[in-house]
Amino acid sequence: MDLSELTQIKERELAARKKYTLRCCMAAGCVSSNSEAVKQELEKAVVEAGLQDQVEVRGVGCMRLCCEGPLVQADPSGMLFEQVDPEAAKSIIQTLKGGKAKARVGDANAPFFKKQKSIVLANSGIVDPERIESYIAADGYHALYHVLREMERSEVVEEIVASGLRGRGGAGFPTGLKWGTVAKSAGSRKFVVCNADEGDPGAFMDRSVLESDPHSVLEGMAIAAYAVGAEQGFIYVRAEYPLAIERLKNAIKQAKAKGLLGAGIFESPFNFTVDIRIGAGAFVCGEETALMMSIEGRRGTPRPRPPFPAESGLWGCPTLINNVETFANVAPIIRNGAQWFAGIGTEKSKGTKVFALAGKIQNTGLIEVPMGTPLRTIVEEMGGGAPDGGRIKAVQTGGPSGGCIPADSLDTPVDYESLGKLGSIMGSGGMIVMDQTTNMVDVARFFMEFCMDESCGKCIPCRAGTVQMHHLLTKIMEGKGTARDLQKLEELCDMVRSTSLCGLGQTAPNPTLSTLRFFRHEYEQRLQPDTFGPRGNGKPARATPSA
Amino acid sequence: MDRLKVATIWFGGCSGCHMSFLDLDEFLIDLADKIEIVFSPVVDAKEYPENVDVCLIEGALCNEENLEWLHKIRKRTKAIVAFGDCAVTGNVPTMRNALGLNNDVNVLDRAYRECADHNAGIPNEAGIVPTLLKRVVPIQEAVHVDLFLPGCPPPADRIKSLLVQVLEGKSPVLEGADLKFG
Amino acid sequence: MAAITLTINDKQVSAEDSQTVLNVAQEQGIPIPTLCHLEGVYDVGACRLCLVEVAGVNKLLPACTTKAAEGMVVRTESERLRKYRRMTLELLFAERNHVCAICVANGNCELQTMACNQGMDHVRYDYCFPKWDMDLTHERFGMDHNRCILCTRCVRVCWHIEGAGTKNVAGRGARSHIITDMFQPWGTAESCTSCGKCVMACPTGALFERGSTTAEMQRDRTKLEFIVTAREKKQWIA
Amino acid sequence: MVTAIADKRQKAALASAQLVAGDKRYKILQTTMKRHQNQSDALIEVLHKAQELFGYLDTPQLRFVAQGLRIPPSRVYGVATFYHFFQLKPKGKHSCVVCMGTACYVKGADKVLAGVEEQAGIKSGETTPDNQVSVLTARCIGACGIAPAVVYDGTVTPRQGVADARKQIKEWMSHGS
Repeated sequence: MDLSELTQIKERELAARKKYTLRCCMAAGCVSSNSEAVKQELEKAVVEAGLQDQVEVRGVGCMRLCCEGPLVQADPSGMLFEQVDPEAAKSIIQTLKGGKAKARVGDANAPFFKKQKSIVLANSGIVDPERIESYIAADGYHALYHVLREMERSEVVEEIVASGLRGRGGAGFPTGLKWGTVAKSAGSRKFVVCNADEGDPGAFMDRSVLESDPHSVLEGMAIAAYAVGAEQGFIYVRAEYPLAIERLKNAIKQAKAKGLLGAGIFESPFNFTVDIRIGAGAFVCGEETALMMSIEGRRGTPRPRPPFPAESGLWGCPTLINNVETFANVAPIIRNGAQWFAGIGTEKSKGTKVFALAGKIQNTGLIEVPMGTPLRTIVEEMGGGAPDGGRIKAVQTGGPSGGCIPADSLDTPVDYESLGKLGSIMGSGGMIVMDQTTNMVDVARFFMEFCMDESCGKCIPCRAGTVQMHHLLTKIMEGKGTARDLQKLEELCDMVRSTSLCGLGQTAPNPTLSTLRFFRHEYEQRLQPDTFGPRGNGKPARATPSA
Repeated sequence: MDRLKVATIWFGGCSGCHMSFLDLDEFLIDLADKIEIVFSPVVDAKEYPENVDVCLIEGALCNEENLEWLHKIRKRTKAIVAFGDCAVTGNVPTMRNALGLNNDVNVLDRAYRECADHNAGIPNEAGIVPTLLKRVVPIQEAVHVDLFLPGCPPPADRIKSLLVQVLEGKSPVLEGADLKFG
Repeated sequence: MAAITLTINDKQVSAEDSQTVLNVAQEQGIPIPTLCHLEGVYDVGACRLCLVEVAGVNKLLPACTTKAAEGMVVRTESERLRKYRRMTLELLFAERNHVCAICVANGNCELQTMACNQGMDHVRYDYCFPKWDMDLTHERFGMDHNRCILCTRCVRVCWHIEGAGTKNVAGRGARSHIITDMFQPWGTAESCTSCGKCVMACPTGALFERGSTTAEMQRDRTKLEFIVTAREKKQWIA
Repeated sequence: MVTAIADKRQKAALASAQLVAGDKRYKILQTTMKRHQNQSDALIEVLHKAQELFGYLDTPQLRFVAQGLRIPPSRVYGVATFYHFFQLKPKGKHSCVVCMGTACYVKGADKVLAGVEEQAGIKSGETTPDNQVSVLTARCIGACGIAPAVVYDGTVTPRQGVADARKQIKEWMSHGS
């Protein structure tokens, strides 16, 4: 493969485009609403109408408004069809010729779509995730070519540093800095790992990226591998995402066949292979040291850091671990330049962030917005507020490691620092909206139960502390708790946060702490008067003799 | 000067802590000048008086009667001392808890039916035989406890050390050799 | 290996840069509590009792896995650390069924001793009272899961020193437990060499020699030390 | 001692050979291990394969894997029980996985689960005595946009109410009798 071949593929693909395209969402959300049948029926209807030469029916990745799936969009009109029934296929074909569709027509210009800014999801809903040609036609693998043939390794790292990209997995560590450390670490063998163990309940951005645009992740990994000097990559993906695994496997196979993975890529001395490792249902494996244990075929228990994976990771070799969305940002940065990327977002949080909007909100689905977009814009304008005349009470970000942001802080811009100040975190991008019917003590208990079940059991504070905190929260929830229990709970939150071995334990108290901070009255309402009797002063002696 | 009003009581335990108390030997004679035992298995009082200064509680909470007494004691006592491991941790009596949700029934079955040589049957008399609690717990799970004196039993010198500090009007602190479970 | 100087509790001490903070402190006679560390096997940093404060680092660091460094300023005792250590111990006591009075290790138990040293006079949390079994199928040794604190010393000596790999941890979270081979009775575990190193390593009364009764179980750590010294320094003298 | 260990090894190897000869699935499992050069790192991959072949993992399979990858049985068992995905008991003919992710939870997944459990007469993680239905929960299947989601026999189904879920379970159970 060389540049001319790449260009040829692109041109051939563009030349084959037909007058009309019907893009049919084939991501997991719509697939579960029967979009496969919709696509089949559309194809059949095209043939029946004799329009094969004019209409292409293309299976694409996530079209974002998951709650209204299955979604179909027509090009070039941009008409959007929602909740499409397979039986409506024929009528949709007729709309191309001015007919009326027997399907709900959505507003493709609604704020939900218009307020988005796509970098990571640029191809999502546009390209066919099962055909590498479709990705190449959208300038795919051009960045890899540019990097391999025209850039030094150090230049690539510098470019990422200059872009200001930060890890999209949760903590927001500067990506360029991480790459630089791995690049500088001594070792003949190095690894690049893509963390696709998206375990936060309420988050499905990474799943969508993998299902919708798997090649962008592969390209990002290959660029990273070149920059740090690795030749082997792993994608660690959850077993719960069978469609994503299937598309990744397919993408790797196609990339190999085209010589975009393997030995001597783009006729350079660079070799890179990618293997998929399938997780087996352990949230803690999202923690990087636990993830590495799991790749090595062991129990996914974390180990203390330092040493950091960048120095000593898989099999003791320097290892670069980034999350799916981080890798998906890489190729666009190389293609458009670091300055372009740095021009989006806020001073300290650059670029965009993908969020999975769910819970008590009108429009659920995926959104990608520039960093710094106010929460209010996201949940009220784009999300359309709470359904059924409800009132938004809080927005939960960061899953079991995050916190609840109360409605009166909705003007907070979404960036790493602002969310941190509110006791929450950016997290991987789950955003769950809660309305006035949501009980915040129950929310805290729900997340604590999650952490308790997902604790690996290695360190005492997390293993036993989450059990006790869950017990106390349940007690309070059931109206059996006292002020003493609340105090114990708060002490334990502090202790577990400060002493746990890994991020899971260190952040497990966050949902409790944040609901205590903003919704303390909901806890206090449930407390029982103390029946423990008077507390003595520990001084029973003659200082206070009895009469 | 009034003597310090001291009570002791025996819940779910083996009475070993009380035996250890009696092991104070001649110190008991010194004590007699300074404290008055107003309620205890070793004295005759039937009713727990008001305004008790210190109560040493031996044993874990095993049945409804224990719990009732404990609340009464808490109301009428300035300082409660969890006296020995059973009161502090639950100790041996709690071992029935691991028998599961119905351990209160199971443990009686085992004791009075399975192991009975004759007259198998669970003693049952409303108002006389108290009902077992679902779970045996240490006393601090039900009321405020002011001082903890672990040990099984706490040896006499540790009891002495605590009492001396109490009589001196200090807030007793148990450290080093004075603090040991088992 | 280079000589370095660091400060522990306001005291200047010298050490080698390959040493851990725990190692240096112990050499200097500065006690740092720990339950999972065992001389001779690799450290896991799991019990969190050896956490210390290091100036300039906002997280608490486990002394057992943190390398000593030039100019490091370490504090092993503080109000905060004492509070956390006591809470950690209380969590352990509440987690399983520790009944000191009837334990083989009474008086020789690291957990019991540490609780007293840390001033834990009672447990503030509700006890969990889980149901755990005892394995008495091995002809020489027994295991009582009620007393296990999951320090994994037995797992590590079995693998690292004996090379048998009989013991491991199964399950996860609070349901984690030590197993032999395929979660089968110890007496039927084919890989077990009956060497007894796990029993020597156990900090509590969870692993014991059969036939020992309350407070009788004393552990001979010198045997483990002997093997480790022999291996690492090639000195075959006890 | 040395001969005793050699004896044990030989016995284990013999047992493995017998399994391969008697059951094609073991043969496939063996091939999978070979494809990974019998490296211990491949343990999780191999367990995935075993579960795919047998539906669940039992002791003979785990021993077979331990023997094949040359790792202690205790480690194989430790890994198999660490990950929720691995089942050590056979599953029912049908499976109902209720997603308990946050989005599903705030939209009433707990009530759906309670309904399913009541209808099936079992708790999550269990299988009905007639082996018809297994009820399981998942920690978010990433279908938050269509919450609450339930997976019936591998098919993700959107917006499930208590009545929908009960109906499905009832149907499965009546087929069994």
